[in-house]
Amino acid sequence: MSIYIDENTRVLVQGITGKQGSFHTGQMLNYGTKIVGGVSPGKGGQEVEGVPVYNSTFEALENQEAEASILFMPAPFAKDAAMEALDAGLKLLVLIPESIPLHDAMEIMAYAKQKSAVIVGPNTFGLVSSGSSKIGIMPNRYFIPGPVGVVSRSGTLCYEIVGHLTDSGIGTTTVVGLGGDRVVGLHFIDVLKKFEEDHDTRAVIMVGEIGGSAEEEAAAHVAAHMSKPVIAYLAGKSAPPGKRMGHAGAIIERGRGTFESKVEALNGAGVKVADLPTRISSLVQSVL
Amino acid sequence: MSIYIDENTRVLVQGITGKQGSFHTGQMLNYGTKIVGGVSPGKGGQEVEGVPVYNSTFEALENQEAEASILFMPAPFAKDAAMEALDAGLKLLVLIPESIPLHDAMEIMAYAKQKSAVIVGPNTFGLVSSGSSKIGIMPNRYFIPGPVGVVSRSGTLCYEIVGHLTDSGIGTTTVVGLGGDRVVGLHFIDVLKKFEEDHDTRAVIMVGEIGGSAEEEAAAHVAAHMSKPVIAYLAGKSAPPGKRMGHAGAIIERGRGTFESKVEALNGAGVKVADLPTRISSLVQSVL
Amino acid sequence: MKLYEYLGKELFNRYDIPVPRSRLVENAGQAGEAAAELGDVVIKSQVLTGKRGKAGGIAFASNPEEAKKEASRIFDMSFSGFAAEKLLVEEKIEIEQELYLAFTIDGSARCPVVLASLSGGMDVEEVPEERMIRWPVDVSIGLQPYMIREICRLMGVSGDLQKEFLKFMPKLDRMFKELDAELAEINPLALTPNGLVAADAKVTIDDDALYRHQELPRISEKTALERKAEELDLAYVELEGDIAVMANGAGITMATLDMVQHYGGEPANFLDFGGGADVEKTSQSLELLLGTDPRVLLINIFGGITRCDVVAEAFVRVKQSQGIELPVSFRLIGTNEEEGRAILEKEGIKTFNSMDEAVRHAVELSA
Amino acid sequence: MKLYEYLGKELFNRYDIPVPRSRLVENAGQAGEAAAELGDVVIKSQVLTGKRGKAGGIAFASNPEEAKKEASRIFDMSFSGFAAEKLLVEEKIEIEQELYLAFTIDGSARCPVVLASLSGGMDVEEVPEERMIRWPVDVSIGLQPYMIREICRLMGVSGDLQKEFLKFMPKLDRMFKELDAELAEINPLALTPNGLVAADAKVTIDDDALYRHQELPRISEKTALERKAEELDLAYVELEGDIAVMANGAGITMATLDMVQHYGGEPANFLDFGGGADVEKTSQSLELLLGTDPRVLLINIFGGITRCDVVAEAFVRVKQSQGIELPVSFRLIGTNEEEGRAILEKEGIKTFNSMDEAVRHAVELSA
Repeated sequence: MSIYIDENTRVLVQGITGKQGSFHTGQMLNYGTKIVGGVSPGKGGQEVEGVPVYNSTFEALENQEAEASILFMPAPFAKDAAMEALDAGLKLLVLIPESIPLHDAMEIMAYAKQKSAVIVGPNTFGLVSSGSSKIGIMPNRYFIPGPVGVVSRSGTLCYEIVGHLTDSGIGTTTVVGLGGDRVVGLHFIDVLKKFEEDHDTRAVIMVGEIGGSAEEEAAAHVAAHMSKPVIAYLAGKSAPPGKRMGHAGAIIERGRGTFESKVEALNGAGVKVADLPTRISSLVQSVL
Repeated sequence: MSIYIDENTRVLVQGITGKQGSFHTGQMLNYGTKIVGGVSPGKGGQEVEGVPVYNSTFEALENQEAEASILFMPAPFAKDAAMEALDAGLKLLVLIPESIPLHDAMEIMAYAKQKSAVIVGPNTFGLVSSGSSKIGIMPNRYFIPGPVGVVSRSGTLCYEIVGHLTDSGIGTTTVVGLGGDRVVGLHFIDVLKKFEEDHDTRAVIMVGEIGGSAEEEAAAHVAAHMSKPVIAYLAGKSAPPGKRMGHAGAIIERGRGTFESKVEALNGAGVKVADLPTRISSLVQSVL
Repeated sequence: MKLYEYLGKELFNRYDIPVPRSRLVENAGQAGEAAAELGDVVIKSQVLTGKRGKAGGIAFASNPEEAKKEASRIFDMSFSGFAAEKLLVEEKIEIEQELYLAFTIDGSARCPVVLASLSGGMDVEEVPEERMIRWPVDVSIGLQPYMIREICRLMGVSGDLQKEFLKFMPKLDRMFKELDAELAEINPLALTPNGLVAADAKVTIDDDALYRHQELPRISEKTALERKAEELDLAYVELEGDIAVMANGAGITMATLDMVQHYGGEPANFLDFGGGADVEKTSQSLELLLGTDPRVLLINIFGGITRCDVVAEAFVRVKQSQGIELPVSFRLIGTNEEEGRAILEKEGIKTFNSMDEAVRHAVELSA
Repeated sequence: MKLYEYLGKELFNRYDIPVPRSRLVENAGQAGEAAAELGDVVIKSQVLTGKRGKAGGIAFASNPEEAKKEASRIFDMSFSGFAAEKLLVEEKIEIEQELYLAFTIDGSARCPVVLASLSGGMDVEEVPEERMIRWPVDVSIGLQPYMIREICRLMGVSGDLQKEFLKFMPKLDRMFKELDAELAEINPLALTPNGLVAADAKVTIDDDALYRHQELPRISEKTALERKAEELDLAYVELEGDIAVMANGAGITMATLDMVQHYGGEPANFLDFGGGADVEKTSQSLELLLGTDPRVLLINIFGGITRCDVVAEAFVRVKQSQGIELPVSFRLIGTNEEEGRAILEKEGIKTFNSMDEAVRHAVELSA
């Protein structure tokens, strides 16, 4: 089983004719994702990797049925594309672009809430239900089916950890990238709820980092509602306060979002926090 | 039975300390309405007709449970009061004021939709579930229980018609005033759906008027979905085009919303349209 | 409140919406001067009625003499009873295509709606449904660029013209919202070599929101009597007949007029004096009606918030102070009806219980 | 992008938010002149670090002499390594009460949040939770008057001060939104006999939205190296240690630094050169790091979109063009790892498969 997406999820690619869009359309098709159409204003009628291209999301949905969309475009155009997709009725949007203005992101989130839609990202690698479908830009080969759910704020670090798991013979149910920005659609707590309900997921890995309070909120949720074991790793122990460590969201401001407060909260909730990313797979093995 | 409200509906009165607010609080209490609190900024701590007054809807809801609210205040303050009530979690708002700016009304409606709340009005007499509760300003004595649902765009004309029914010994289940403005929360079609589901309602009276397209939309709905008999009366047959007949919504503009188009639509849907308001009760008697 | 074209265009200008260069003139001489300055011109009567073009209220002139002549002609005309006090003399623009664009309010959808069509220049009612794109604008997010692109796609517009719309529509949208407009219509919206230009302007401001737009002028199409009624906060519309009607509530007043016509009479007016009026306001309503010199007076009161005794008292007061000589048909039921009737009976005035009877009586009296 | 107080106040002024009268000065003499003009003054160092008050960067003066003296003193100071280039000389205002007001962004609620407190003047972290009112603002409706009244009620504010907030907050809200601010903080917000006045201004603009605010100045707290990295579109932060770190992805770069520290080393920097960089950008990243003269270079590549052969090629290019003399610990796996390794092996460079081993090796090399 899987959460959010499965092999039947029909996906549009917004910004399909761009370099990133076309490359990852190929990668997603290779993985098995059901891509039914692409959107690129002014480029309607073309094909990319055999996928028909439309001028707008509305036009795409006049011709194809779809539930989800992945967005590739420069940040200044992302809000409009996301609003369009939501208005047109899509219920799951994966926002790949980074550097989307915060006020744009907040408008997207407010409208998604109204439309009861799920936003993954922005500044995310997307999500993958191992072995059946991916809507994202993660490398295909590390994501093989297995019993562990993974949810992460960062990309490459998540691949590193999933790579370790794979090397240890442990596969994943679904792997979700929350995104590295300050305002993102999904938080740990949302994904934890889904994993708790997912019969195939037997343990969950949280990959967090400094900044924000998503890990602390997740800890409170784990303590109150999670029956499945949760293992965590947090990046940024050595980061100085007040500095943005690459991700817009990875910053300790006004004494909030420190490594220590997160570890304390997670430990208090019974979550095992690995001190090195390379030690996660053995912690996972111990709880499976 | 009844629709929207019943004897258990707990009601706040916003603007309770004003002349209209305090008078109708007394009238509603007399009718049996469960008024649990009043709101009047800066007047918290007072009592009106034995009802405690609070400074804000939030404060009222910290002290009382309530689902509905009726609003009495000058039009320029109505939007803010309505937004507050919606934000505070109330699910049914009766907007008595007339002359609320259209753009304000549209903002109220958009937010109500987000909050899954029902707006009755503005510029309405409210609604009454005969014999159990009223949230409105209609005269108490005409509204006695019986088998007929009534939904009207105008006030006094509705009382006139319900008065006739009462004189003929026919009572009502619920009587709903949609309001006389161009932008109102409930349309005929919304209330017709409720009456169709209400076991106690055996026939429905629609009191419409020229302007807008609510009657035409209702006619299409009746044709497709209503099993119960519907009787209508429409005011404004003699009104010249382009003139506002008292109600902001009662205007024939650009050839739309004429008496003829409404009668034709209703007749086409099998709705009997009375040529005089005084002939409705006999039409109703013929279908009961 | 409908605005004259020139006022609408002043507002367009304020919102950076392109309009032709123009001069507003008050006599034929000024029209000639304007033409001397602007070259080929269009001369347009500034009246609020639609279809002034068909009525001859728009003329072209290619020199000052011609402009003076046409202006004179238009100043002498009457449009639905109104003469134009001002003319707008505009440069004649080079029009490649006439489009239609409007923002208005959709009562069904409870939100603003964009109307757009490639079939501009003609009456909006005459544009076939499928050639008129309607796009409701969700108030919680407002007009977004993708909506404009989508409207363009549905119109069959792309490329440069789409880019023009992407610049143009947000300005009109902003004006529509900020000025509490009910309608902001541009017909035709002219596509010129320099882009989109608003060749006409039909702007209506929501009367109920005028209090927050002190900067706007006040324009009224109302008759003197309607204006007086407005000051008294009465809903009053002048009609052609001879039976003066007074009732409480818009719906019942309309229904009373309908019933008067149904029984063969002709109402002289619509007068809704509202719910819960006091003796003063009720008296003023009566005085206003009597001032119109009708043949018969029909009063139809179904008392809810309105108290019958108050209406009766007002009636007696007016009768005593200025006399009420014409025949009256008086229907009075509802709140405090006994008290009201007692007051009237002292003065020898009979009332009806039934609206039907009262109306029939009024029609008989008028025959 | 953090703004200096004086810039924040310029923006406040543009949004009609009351601020004290002031002069911006660049030397002590000008400070004296400003004091001569303004009377009793406050002299404030214009630096971006917080807590400049505690550090002595704020002084009072009641005459020009005193102002000159204090200004001199402050110009000579250093704040977290930065000297003040400008001082703001402000009239001393009569403060009845010091309040706190800020608009910021709440990542948990995914919307702006108003922070308000009667306990102004102190560090925001020191205000007890229950004295700090937090009100998330629903983006779909924006700040509404009832929210302001409710914030006031929760603060225990009513009457005239509530009226002041009803005027004040919408202005700050508008600025916050229109300028794409991440933070607009006023601490203290001074209640004076003339109403609320912003006695300080801490405004941060969202870097990602700067492209649509060409009117705003560009301010950087970054070091010269960080600025150079910014031009190359690299995420770079200078640190204190001696092991230069380069990795692809913010999370894994942070984790690499953490691991360096875990094994007893000290990272010299954070350098995330992003996903999918080409040979050019990768070379530039390497050159930038080598320019910092570290003791050891640690490269940690987990290739996803990033191709290992591209990284290897860039490394070889830099090695050949300028030489890489310092010891290197190179971890390279993922997309095209065989090709990458082959390229490096030709140059005699060994790579690790494991991040753990690579980091431990780097730490050993630095010892």
